Amino acid sequence: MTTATGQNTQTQAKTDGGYPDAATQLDAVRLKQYLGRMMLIRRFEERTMQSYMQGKIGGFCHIYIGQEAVAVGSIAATRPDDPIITAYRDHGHALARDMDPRHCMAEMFGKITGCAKGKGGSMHLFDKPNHMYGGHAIVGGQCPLGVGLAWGIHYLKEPKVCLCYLGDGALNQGAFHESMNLAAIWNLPIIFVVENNMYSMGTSIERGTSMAHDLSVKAKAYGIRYAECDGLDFRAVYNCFKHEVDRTRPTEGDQESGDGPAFINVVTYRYQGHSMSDPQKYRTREEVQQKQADDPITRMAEWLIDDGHATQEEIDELDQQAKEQAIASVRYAEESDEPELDELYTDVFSEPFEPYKTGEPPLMMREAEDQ
Amino acid sequence: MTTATGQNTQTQAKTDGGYPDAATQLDAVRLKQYLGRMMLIRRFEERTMQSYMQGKIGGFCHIYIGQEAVAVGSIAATRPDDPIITAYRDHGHALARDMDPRHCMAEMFGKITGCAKGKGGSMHLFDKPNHMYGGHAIVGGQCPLGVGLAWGIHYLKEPKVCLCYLGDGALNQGAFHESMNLAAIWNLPIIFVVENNMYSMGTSIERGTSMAHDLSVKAKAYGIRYAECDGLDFRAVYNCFKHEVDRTRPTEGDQESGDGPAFINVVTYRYQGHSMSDPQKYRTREEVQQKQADDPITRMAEWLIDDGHATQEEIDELDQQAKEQAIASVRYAEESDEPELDELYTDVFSEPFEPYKTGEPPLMMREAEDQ
Amino acid sequence: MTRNDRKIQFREALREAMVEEMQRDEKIFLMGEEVAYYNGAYKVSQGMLDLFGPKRVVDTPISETGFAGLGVGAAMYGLRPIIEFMSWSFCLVAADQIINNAPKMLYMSGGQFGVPIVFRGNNGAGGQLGTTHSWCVESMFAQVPGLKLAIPSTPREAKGLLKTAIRDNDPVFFLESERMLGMGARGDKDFSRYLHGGKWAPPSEEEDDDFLIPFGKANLVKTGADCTIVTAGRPLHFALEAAEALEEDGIDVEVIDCRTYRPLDIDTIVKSVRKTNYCVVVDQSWPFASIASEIAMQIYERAMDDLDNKVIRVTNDDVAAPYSKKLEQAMLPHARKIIDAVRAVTYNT
Amino acid sequence: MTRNDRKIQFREALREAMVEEMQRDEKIFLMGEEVAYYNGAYKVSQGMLDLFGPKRVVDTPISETGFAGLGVGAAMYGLRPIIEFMSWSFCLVAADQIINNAPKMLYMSGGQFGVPIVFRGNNGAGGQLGTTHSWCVESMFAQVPGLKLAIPSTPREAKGLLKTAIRDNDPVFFLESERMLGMGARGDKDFSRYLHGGKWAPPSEEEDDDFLIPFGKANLVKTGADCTIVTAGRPLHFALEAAEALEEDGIDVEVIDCRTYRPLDIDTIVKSVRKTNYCVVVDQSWPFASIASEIAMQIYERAMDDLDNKVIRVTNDDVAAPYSKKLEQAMLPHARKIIDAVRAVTYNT
Ligand SMILES: Cc1ncc(C[n+]2csc(CCOP(=O)(O)OP(=O)(O)O)c2C)c(N)n1
Ligand SMILES: Cc1ncc(C[n+]2csc(CCOP(=O)(O)OP(=O)(O)O)c2C)c(N)n1
Ligand SMILES: [Mg+2]
Ligand SMILES: [Mg+2]
Repeated sequence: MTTATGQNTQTQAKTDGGYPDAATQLDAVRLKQYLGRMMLIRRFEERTMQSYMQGKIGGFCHIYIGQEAVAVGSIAATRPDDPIITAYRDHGHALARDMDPRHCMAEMFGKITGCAKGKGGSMHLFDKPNHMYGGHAIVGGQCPLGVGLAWGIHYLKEPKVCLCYLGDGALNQGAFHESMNLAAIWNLPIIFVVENNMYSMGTSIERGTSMAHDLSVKAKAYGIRYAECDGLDFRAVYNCFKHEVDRTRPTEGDQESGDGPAFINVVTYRYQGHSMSDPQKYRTREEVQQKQADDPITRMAEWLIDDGHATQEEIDELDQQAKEQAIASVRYAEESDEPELDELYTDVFSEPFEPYKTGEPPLMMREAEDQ
Repeated sequence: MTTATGQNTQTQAKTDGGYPDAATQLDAVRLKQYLGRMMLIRRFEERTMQSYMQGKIGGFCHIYIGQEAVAVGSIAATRPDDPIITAYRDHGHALARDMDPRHCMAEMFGKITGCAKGKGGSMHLFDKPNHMYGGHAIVGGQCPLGVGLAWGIHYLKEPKVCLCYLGDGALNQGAFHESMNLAAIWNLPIIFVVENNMYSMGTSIERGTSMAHDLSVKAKAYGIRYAECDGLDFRAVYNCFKHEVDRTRPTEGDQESGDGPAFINVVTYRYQGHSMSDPQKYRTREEVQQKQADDPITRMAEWLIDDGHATQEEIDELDQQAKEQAIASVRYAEESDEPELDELYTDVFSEPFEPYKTGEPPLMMREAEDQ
Repeated sequence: MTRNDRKIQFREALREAMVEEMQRDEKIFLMGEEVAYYNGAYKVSQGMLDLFGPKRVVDTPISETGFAGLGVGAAMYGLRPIIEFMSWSFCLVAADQIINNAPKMLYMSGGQFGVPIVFRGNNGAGGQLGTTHSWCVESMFAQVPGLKLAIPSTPREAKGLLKTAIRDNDPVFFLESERMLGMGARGDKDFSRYLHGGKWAPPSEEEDDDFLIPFGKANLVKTGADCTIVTAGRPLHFALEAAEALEEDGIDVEVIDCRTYRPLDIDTIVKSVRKTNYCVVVDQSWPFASIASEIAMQIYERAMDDLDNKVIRVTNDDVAAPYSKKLEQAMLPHARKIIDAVRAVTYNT
Repeated sequence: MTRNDRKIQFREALREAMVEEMQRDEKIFLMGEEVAYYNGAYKVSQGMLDLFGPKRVVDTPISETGFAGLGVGAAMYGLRPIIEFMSWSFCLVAADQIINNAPKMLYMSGGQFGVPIVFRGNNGAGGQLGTTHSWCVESMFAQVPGLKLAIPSTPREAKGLLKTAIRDNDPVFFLESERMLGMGARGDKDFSRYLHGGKWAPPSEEEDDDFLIPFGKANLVKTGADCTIVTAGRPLHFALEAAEALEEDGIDVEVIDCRTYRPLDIDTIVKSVRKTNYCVVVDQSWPFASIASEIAMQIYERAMDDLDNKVIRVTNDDVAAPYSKKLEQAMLPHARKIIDAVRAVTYNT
């Protein structure tokens, strides 16, 4: 798992060999769509950084660049109504789950057109129409919530799977432990996805987490299925998740069906600092460059070209679209209005009492209903 | 670990075979002392129950009968100044660690002569002179504290080991997880002792804890040494702990020496209900009787006679002493005074401000200093 | 049997509320430690496993963060969880889930995800349980925006408020009391005579099969002319005990049960204070930054000119809960303290 | 360089306090997330790893329950931990360890085990961090008996109070502010002119190498005749901004920095109110059951007859912290609100 021990390669080898190559069954249209989604995340995040530097975005802001294949590859293996939930590094998941980039950017600009009317911000992105249950900023705090979503599926006997993303740093939180145990004893349809980018802020995984070189024991401790894959490779991620998500998915009406929870260690890398204010002294420039040489977007593009799914022109075109969407999202965010002061007192309660008021749903939800 | 799967026997077999029989190196005087201590706990707890039924003890009260070999056997393997810490089922540990039974009983009677002046009660027994860091009543809450004691040892480069006891129910608390991880990454001199009496209140371990049939994975998840022993057998407990405590103990001045933390699964059984108000519908009378047939005190007594360490008369005499001590503790508690109302406002702060007052140390501490 | 002398314990009233609501709405489930097979550590959920089965009455491991958070997630998903803390003292290990997630989700999602959940369990001194087990969380949690907080005082209140809590679409913190669960066992003998006449037991099913008590409406338990006592939950009984004693001395107090601290029905309180001109607030948590401070402060804000003396607070003493019965009793906001406070505030010393 | 214009940032003052104390006493160590190799998420502990090595400046995993509890255990064992929460917002996952164990240990052990520990970190709005990251814990935790609670307002206070906290034998909750860490970078320009003249920077080593500020002694930051403003921590700066504006309109306020809320120096507050006859309390937590309510209540208790109007509280608005800058600004107890409150309370509208 760590660069030092070079076990990264081992992981890759194991993974690529281990799963049926389901990605080959995706048609060119879908594959290009996924590549386009990864490009959108990349271009969107570039604009996010720019806007942050320009002071248009505030608060803490965690960039997803480098990890695009994780969100896109894993979500590609779900159905649109499978609930997902993640931590504060959530722009990628929101976009992978089809949030309109304009509402996403507007949220970070603190505008009323944002997915949460500017009340949540970068770390707290929610998208009910697309079954994205947030962006959660307390490390590990989303794990019990994810178990709750899975409990909901279980309770209602639905044929769904919940993806619960967490950083490697969250492995050390009590909430993670309790969540794994509950998922295990009740055999819930949840997949804990560790986006193992090897660092939690400046702490490399082996400094903070025992047994960092073999995370499979963290799953075995609960009798939970373990899997791992190369998070820089869309195909590896997709294949792994297609397999594991399908196994976990119960059949409609039968709560006890499906193979139960899984824990997937997705080895990935973030190109940027932890947040926008990170001097990154804990890793070398070489390490970052080495990782960037193995870029997930380049890798997927090359694969699509090699296998004849796409031409270079098509790929350039996808990137062009991504850039335009990203720019359009910024323009939209800039042009949108700030919330009225009145919004301070809405959405505090669903059934408000004085002095609270009922709020209008976010624009995003109204648009979804109109469709 | 569970009666249902019958793995208990397997555990015993493994254990008794696995460790050097250090108990045989204990001389008859010490062995009788330990048996006497187990008998004291048993007789003391009988009086505790009686006093509780008579309304002389209040609050929640958790009886240690059946588990005597765990506290006595494990503490026998420590040095007197090794810190220990436990949960609310703490009478056994207090007595095994040499707390005067009179101060122990007086505490439960809420008297000023109690170890904590009647402020702590049954679940919160503390004994500073004997390095017992409490009785802690929030399940799992003592684990981080235990890690803190071990950190203290580590920091001061002392040749000590901390024993941190917990119930099987505490395995499911986040605090346990975080504690194990911290102990592992810093290689601290602590032993997590699971007093696995198979139930947390009415919940059998396999209903609450994943992988209950093989707790070794709970240790492996952190790269922590695992051991297990038969908690109904003083000899097995002692042998296991002698070995593991010695391995963990660092040498003076060398923080990095010693084999680091361990996790010991001590399979035991409580004869009484969870607390004094438990109707025990979750287990059969047969199960309890079957366990009682294998009584740890009887077992040790038989061993001592068989091996010629003690005669039946000596053993009867030990039991007689235990009974008398227990009765004397009740008498002492009864005759002691209640705290003055003034005590309400002492011990709130070490450096009090108005309206708080500095308190006098408990009698127990003053007696210890006089020695 | 007339409505007045229905024999129903506090715990039974809680159970009735849950059973009725669960029968009405399949999305409701009860989850917590020992709620199912054990029938509840305090027998509140007795028989409910048999009625609803193990998917709706669910035993958990000792993992408060896990199952409280599960409840929040399930509520976001559309279910309506009732999460039982065996004691609110044990909720501290789950503090982040209950006060960071439950009451903030609606706000931070811009109105997308409401959290219709009830957290309930025993709050306050349980009888010599010592400091770790004797938390009164009302003041700490009332500070947090986005939640509702109810404290029932009788079986009637327990049922009517819990049903409302379960139907409410916001997170409700529902604070019961171990010391009150058995109240009502012997009928209204457990209760002050001010609670007779149908004031302590909920109506039976025949009388009213959908008995709800709205949030934010305080209950004028006893009218009186000389001094207002404001309280809620278990201390109501201390207050009524004090009222009886004071009555003998010719001091006629008015007693208000807030029922919910959030929302707080300050209007009813102020109206009473305007009439009596004196006020004592009784709160079983600790004095500093407490609900008692808040209520007193709000009274000053709105009715300072109607006060003929300052407001006196009666709370727990400002120390950790001791084990000793004598010390614990001394610490609580008991009748004697209330009597003294009323006498002092009304210049009747 | 005279003592008055010493250039020292708030974060440097905190560091000086820790470094000096750690040099004095080997039992003191600093532990928290990113405090060592990263040099502190907010650079408070910059350089301390180099000075003291990794056993005394200790990086932890994201395990607040674990390392906060470790601190309590280590304190029982005789060490003197300083536990840094990157933000107090993250302490909620460790609530049980910090409010059940730390402040109760001495009491429940009958005086055997004191817990000399400092928990410190950023508290309050950090600038658009959203609700989960913008906790103000002072009111919640001040409710709990057995702890001390300090809120420094300037580099001078930061150093003097933190040194006292570290030497104190009881658990101290030390609440800093991300928004203030950089204050002092450009000298006293960051500070209101009421803080000039040696009032904002701690003395240098040559002047006083053992500079301590005692707990429970409020600081009269500005004298004034017309109205008392009581506050602490970051809102002090809002209050001083208001004071400057009000001065121009001929309203001369007196400003008190409580420094510690527990112990609270109510005497100094009351003395001031007796003089000005008007009072505004400014508190950055939420209004309900807040420190503001408490202080107001205590003023009424002791000086009701000296008040020529009710006490007005200025706090965060009673909603979760929003992300939007505009909404967040509106929510905070900023100068505008204080000015309005002073005008209103002094009938100057
Ligand atoms: C309980 C808690 N403690 C500390 C923090 C501060 N914090 C935010 S992100 C972070 C690092 C998390 O790293 P990881 O889980 O690996 O996720 P990544 O940033 O790599 O995506 C920390 C310490 C927090 N948000 N919550
Ligand atoms: C955090 C927390 N949750 C719940 C409780 C209530 N409780 C006290 S003991 C107990 C059972 C613990 O069982 P176990 O850990 O196996 O210890 P044993 O009683 O068997 O010694 C429970 C649920 C508590 N004290 N703390
Ligand atoms: Mg990471
Ligand atoms: Mg047990």
